[in-house]
Amino acid sequence: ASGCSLQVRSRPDPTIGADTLQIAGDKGNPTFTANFNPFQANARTSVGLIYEPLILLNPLDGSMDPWLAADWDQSDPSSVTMTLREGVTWSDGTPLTADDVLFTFRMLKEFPANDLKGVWGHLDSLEADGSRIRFTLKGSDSPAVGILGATLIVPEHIWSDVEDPTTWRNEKPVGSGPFTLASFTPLQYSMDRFADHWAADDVDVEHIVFPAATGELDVVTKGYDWCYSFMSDVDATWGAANAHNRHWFPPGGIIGLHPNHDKAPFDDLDVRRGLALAIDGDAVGQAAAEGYMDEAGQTGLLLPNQEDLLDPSIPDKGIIAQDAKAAIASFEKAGFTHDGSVMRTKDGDPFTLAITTANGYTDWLRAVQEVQRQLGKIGIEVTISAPQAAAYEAALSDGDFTLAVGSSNGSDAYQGYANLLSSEYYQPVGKTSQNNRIRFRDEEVDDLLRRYRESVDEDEQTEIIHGLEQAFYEKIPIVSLYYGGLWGLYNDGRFTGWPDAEDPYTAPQTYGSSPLKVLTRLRRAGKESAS
Amino acid sequence: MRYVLNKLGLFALTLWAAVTLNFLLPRLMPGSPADAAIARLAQNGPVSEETRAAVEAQLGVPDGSLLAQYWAYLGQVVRLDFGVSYAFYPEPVSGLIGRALPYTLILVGAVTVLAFVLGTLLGVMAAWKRGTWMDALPTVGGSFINTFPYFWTSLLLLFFLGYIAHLFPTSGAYSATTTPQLSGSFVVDALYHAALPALTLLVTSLGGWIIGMRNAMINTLGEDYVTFAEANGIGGRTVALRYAARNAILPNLTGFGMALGGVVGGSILVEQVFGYPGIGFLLFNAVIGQDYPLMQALFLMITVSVLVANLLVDILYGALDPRTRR
Amino acid sequence: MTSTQTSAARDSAADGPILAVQDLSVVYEPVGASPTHAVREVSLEVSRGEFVGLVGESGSGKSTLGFAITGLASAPARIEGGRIVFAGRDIATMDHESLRAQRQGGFAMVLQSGMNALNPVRTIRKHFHEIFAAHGHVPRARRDARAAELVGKVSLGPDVLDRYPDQLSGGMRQRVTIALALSLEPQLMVFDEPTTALDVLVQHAVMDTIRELQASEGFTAILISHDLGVVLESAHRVLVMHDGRIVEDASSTDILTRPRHEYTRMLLSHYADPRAEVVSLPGLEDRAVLPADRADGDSEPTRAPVPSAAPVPSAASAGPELRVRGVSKAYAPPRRGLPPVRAVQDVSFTLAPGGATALVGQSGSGKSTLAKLITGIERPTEGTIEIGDVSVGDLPRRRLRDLRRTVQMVFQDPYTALNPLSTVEYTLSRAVANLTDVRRDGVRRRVRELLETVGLTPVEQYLTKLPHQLSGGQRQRVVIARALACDPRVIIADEPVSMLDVSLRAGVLSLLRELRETTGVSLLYITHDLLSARLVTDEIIVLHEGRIAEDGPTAQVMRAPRDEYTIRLLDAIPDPRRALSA
Amino acid sequence: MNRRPETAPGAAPTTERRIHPGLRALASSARTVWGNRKARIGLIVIGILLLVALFAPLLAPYGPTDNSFDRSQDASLQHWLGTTAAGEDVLSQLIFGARISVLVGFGAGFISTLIAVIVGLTWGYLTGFAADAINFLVNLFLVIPGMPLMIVVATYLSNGGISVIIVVIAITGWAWGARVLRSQTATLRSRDFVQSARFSGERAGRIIFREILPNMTSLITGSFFGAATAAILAEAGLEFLGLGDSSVVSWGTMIYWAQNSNALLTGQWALLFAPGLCIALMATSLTLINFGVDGISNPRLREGSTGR
Ligand SMILES: Nc1ncnc2c1ncn2[C@@H]1O[C@H](COP(=O)(O)OP(=O)(O)OP(=O)(O)O)[C@@H](O)[C@H]1O
Ligand SMILES: Nc1ncnc2c1ncn2[C@@H]1O[C@H](COP(=O)(O)OP(=O)(O)OP(=O)(O)O)[C@@H](O)[C@H]1O
Ligand SMILES: [Mg+2]
Ligand SMILES: [Mg+2]
Repeated sequence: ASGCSLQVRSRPDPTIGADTLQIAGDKGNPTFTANFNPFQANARTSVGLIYEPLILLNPLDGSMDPWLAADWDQSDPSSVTMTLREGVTWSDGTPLTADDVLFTFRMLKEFPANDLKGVWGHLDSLEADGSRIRFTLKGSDSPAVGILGATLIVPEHIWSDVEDPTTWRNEKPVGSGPFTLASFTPLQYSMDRFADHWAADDVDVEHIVFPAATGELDVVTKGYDWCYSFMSDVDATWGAANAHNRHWFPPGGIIGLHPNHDKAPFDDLDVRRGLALAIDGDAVGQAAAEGYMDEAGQTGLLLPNQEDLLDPSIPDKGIIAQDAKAAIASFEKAGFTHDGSVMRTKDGDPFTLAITTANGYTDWLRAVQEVQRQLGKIGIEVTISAPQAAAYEAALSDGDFTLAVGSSNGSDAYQGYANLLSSEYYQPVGKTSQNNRIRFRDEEVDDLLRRYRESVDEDEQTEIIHGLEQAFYEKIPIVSLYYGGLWGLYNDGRFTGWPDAEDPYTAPQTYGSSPLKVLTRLRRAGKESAS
Repeated sequence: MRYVLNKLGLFALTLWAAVTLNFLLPRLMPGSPADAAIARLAQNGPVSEETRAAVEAQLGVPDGSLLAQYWAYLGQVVRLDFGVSYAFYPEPVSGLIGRALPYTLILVGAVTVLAFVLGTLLGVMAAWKRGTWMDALPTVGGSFINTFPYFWTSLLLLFFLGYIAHLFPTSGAYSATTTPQLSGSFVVDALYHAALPALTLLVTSLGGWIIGMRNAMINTLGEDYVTFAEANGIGGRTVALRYAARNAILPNLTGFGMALGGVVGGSILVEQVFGYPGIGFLLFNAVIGQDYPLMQALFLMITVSVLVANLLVDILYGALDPRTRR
Repeated sequence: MTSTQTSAARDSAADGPILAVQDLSVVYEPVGASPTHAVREVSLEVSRGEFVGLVGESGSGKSTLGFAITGLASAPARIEGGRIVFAGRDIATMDHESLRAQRQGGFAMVLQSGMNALNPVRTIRKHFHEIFAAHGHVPRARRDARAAELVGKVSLGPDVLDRYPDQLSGGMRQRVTIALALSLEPQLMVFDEPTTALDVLVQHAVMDTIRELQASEGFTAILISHDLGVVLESAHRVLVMHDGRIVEDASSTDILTRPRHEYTRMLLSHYADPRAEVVSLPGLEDRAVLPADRADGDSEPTRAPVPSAAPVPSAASAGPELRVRGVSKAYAPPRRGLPPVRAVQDVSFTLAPGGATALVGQSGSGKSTLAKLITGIERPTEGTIEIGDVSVGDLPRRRLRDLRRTVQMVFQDPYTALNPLSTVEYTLSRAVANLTDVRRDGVRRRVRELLETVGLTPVEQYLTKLPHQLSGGQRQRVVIARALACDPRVIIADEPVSMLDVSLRAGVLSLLRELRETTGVSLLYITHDLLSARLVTDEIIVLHEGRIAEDGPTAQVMRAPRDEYTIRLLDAIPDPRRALSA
Repeated sequence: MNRRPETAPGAAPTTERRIHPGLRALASSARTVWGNRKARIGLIVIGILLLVALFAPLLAPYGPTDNSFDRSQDASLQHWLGTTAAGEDVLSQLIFGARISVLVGFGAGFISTLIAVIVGLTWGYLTGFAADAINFLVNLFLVIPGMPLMIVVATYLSNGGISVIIVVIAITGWAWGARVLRSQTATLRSRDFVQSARFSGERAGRIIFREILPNMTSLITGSFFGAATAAILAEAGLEFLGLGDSSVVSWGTMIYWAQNSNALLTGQWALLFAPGLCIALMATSLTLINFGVDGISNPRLREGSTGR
């Protein structure tokens, strides 16, 4: 669709200066509510620029950068010691001390509703010694450091006066981050650079505006510098609107078919393998994400982000090639019969399966439709059930599904496996469980996960991850289809230094920890060429 | 008097039924508010057990038996206290509605009245000039445009007048850099932003009025009092307006109250497309986000306004038709 | 005072007839139906100051002609040809605006259904003002006075000016429309059945007003009516219309004494004075002072002779007696604060088996209410109604069906009493199947018998017909046949002929009488038409405001009425002969 | 002027014999409708759309979900209206989409008219408490705005596909028709022929459905077409909001997907324009037919000019 006379072009707001970054990263619905309480699910996404974590997690590969904690030590898997950075101040001038950190964690303990990340599921106690903070964990739990480190620290001198931090909206936030809230209207808010930030020298952006109107038409036409949005036909739309518009869609998770391991026939490995063999993940990915995302291998890793964790002994990076014959054979091994056109169950009935997906998740729906076509070819009829998102969540948590589309794994390989597979989270069908919703139980996997938690040695951890990859490849807990993308759109006309495939220093996402990193790397385009 | 009492009784009963329905409807929906909140979070990556616990703790999932909840709910309704929104937690429902209401009121209210007046006039003209192009154009044209899906018309207008021609703003109810206030410049800005959604609603609701009025008018034109007025040599305009149209408008008035409900329904789609921060958009978000308190309050509000509009129309009817005035 | 003299003087240049119609044809061309030629090649002339009557049966084109000559013919009507010359100018070719200008001081029309000729949402005063404003012939300051003067001319007080039309009675509304038409100071006024929708007594009064006005104001009048009697009472000259043509045009005396056209003769033959010693209509044998005991099978000229053998088996068996004792009925008041409507008050009478009683009285006198009470549709507030040994008033609802086997009803309007989508056979067989024990073939036989009884022969031809394929008289026969389906012992006929043209009335009336005589059914005949009461009944009850004003043998009450109300009723009957002889 | 159109000489009693009166009434109604110019256009358009829906597999060049083509192509000889962002042929989708609109329009129209007829007629015939109860129920359904109710119910039932949509639209859309039918029933029930049927010993049910119902054919037809129009629009609206079954190919889902895949931005606006136009076309043709249907029950509405 090129060369159309009605091409929509970007028309940036001329009042926006060269030092101002315009981000479409916070969705007003349709207007903003002033909520800057970082411990609330409905907080404005920019709280990630106002409040800072102890450790900055890279959403791409799970690597950790020192942030408020200049340094940390984890020689023992059941405790962590962090050393606070010197010279950090809150935006009202008060210095940030270990007391603020202690206060933040203790508040989360007192108000579990604020503990969105669940730190107190790992933490037993903490104490400070000068700028050193010692966290005592509930047991051997080496991965906990990432979770503790990601906690955003809030100022005690303000928050200690708050009566109920679970309902407080914190409309005038005081934080330590590189930006402070400047103005707020329901349709747009803006932030200013915090000149006294400890890394202010690295911050070249003076102002940020977050408009509420972030529909795709807005994104394309209003001259945004940075957006996070799936954009259909990105080259003809975003790309065509402005010569400096770029995009980078690295993988952020694995979209797969999640079988309910407590329900026949998916408790049978041969059936799951049959599915994996019958489906061409590449074609599914093509259909779902218009070819922007690759097929995901059956290892549970996000490639290429986590390339260095990949077990070289797994063939073809874990990709299970489509093979109809082998698929049918696998089904037949599980007791199914195939007469050349129709797959029949043990009872002789045609095999039909219902795939649950969430209404409105259009890429998933496209994926299911492709799966439907592919399975149709080997005589399996697929019906689609698409309840609303909430009902979908409820169905998955309660185990009220046989096969569902789901998203799993992520930047932290261990967390991905644990959340998906640990039998610790197992709940029988009918009982709610947020993790391990596929109701998978396997001693070998549990053992590997436990060993990982007890290990503080990186090589050993890598080896354990290899074991988990193997298990993922062989036991097929889920059938991996394609990578879910991180839909980064950016414009390098005014600012450069964006993360991209050449320099993947962080994910191009406008929420979470990425903006902190990105904002310290961006440079004004004019200045750079001048220098 | 008895007529009015009857009407009021029915009004109260309908109100109660609507209130009860409001209570039941959301509770019949699958998935809890926490599920909805988690579904929102899950779009940014997998959600952990702990998060669910925190979210559930925040939202205070409804407890007690259904009957107890119902009592509590009735009490709240009487006190006009609609609680705290789930989807926009911890924002109070009243605040959300208070912010959205003015825009929808202006948009829908103005458009409904405008469409009614304009449609009625065109209908009068069509019936009066029956069989000529002045009849065919508004009736066929009106009934054609009337069948355009709301959202489709919105999209086309948005695209052509907003994005291509750059004549109108493309989203929002006012410029992003201004704060809502009661000043001349803000009102102008707000009207400018309301123009496209209003045009959509106007265009898609006009046809109904044209046709309704035309048909009613053709009927009254056949009445003897119209023929008699002509026989008495009363001028065409007087006959058309004071005789035929004046009587034809009465049955259409009843439809006017009902139409409000329809326009609010239509405004859901229109507001959705234009990102217009009104009641329709809010309602859609409430439904999608399983936001019981917000949904209940909105439903109640819409139902009550339609009920009140109907009551007003009934009263107006009495004022306009001397036959009911006894 | 502006008066007709000035406007007449203005137009005195035209010395000829005020209205000359030449070869006028009007056709209705409704969409989706075949065209109707309502007026065919009509020519007529009307001189200044004349009072011309236009009569003819329903559908003969009278109104259409009236509309055409007042320039009101509009779609789907179209003037196909001919000229309408009013005061020297052809109005058939005039444009809308010059036509409108003609209406003041030109021609005016009073519509057939004067009841609906007023805008329900405007006061009478506004109606007048609008006319004055449209033509500007009355200065602003004089308008109120002029309106009051005009309503005074039609014997109404100035207080009506501030009322809405629905606050006036039918007669008052009709007077107001006449006053409105008068306000145009017309030279020619066309009255299209100005009194049809009105009650007998009111009718009489309105006609008097029209006559007086014509005499005093001196306008030319054309009076359209289906009632030759009414026309002959007022008009100097009569035009008779039949099937779109004018078939006779003669002075009133000539029409009465030397009718030339067959149709005119037929119309005339249906007039008789109920007070006469012997009353007869074509198709209905003489009716002497004492009830005749001679059954004569003579039938109206338009239908085939009734089969000689009466098929009804139970003709001889005497039915139950209908006893009405001290019955009153009060309806809830229409508005709070008003007294209840006493529709019927303390009425007692007995209808003997095989007897025939007439119930007469003006509109609203409680006739229909009484019928409803007897058929169990309504319950009396006081008193008892017994049919044989059944007390109707206490009958539980579900037993009403049983009552239907004994008491049946013949409805007033044969046009609405039959389901337009049901065939004659279906209508009749449902009644037979529901109310008798006859089944299957028996039903079919019974339906045929019924059709023969009411004289719809050959039966085959009528079985499959739908109501709209039958004439009014034929429909009323089907309605009667339906009532007869279960051999009822009492028939209540509520104005069974008032909706029929004179030419059809006699047939239905003679059928009723015949049935009585052959089947022995008792008949309660409700009517406001005294002549027909005289012809079909033996006894009469005159109702006035719910009470019995007078009762007794029909002929006796008519010839020597004692009650003043009965006398007024009798006087209101239009009688052409009396009018001319006066 | 014409008090009794039945007596018009045009309806000669000699023609048409031995045909069931209901059929004949229907035939004459059909003639009236066909006689109306607007209705005739509507009938032709809807006829074409019905044929398209019926013969979709023969007419469509490709399968509606065949996504083996290049994505987001402009119109070409192979793809007259281009392809979607998922690589499906737009024209084929448009042709197959007619099926859903026809199904929903006529299905939901039928169900809601059925409910309206049953409720409306019973309501109009009954008096006393039962009538008050129905009155209350209908009022409730009238007062609660349809679209929001539909959204809630659709969300609740979001699992069942197109049949659920039909049911949702039907149960939220019958009330208006019921009201119209009731007032007509109330008028008819006071007619002498209904009274007369009572005197023939007919029971209530038969009076309602055999005596009264056939006399309201035109009104019911009108209400059916009205309901069908509303249903088509409602389905499109729900689908557009993503509350329908996005996995079927209908005109509504086409717009939903078009919107989702930025058809406006890629200039693929046939994708957006065509289905919307088709919806409007189908709904308009139903509305146009109703112009003719109105003429059956109300002869004044038949076409013609006032000559002004
Ligand atoms: N609007 C109309 N459309 C079609 N035909 C009509 C119309 N008005 C009248 N007709 C037909 O024209 C003929 C003459 O009608 P008209 O009203 O002039 O009769 P009439 O003599 O006034 O009868 P009545 O005594 O019933 O008033 C009738 O056959 C009638 O059916
Ligand atoms: N259902 C009713 N409710 C209240 N008042 C009624 C009702 N039916 C009749 N009336 C009143 O009762 C009185 C008698 O009416 P009824 O119908 O018996 O008169 P009628 O003699 O048959 O008149 P007509 O000749 O006009 O048919 C009238 O004043 C009428 O308004
Ligand atoms: Mg007439
Ligand atoms: Mg009566």
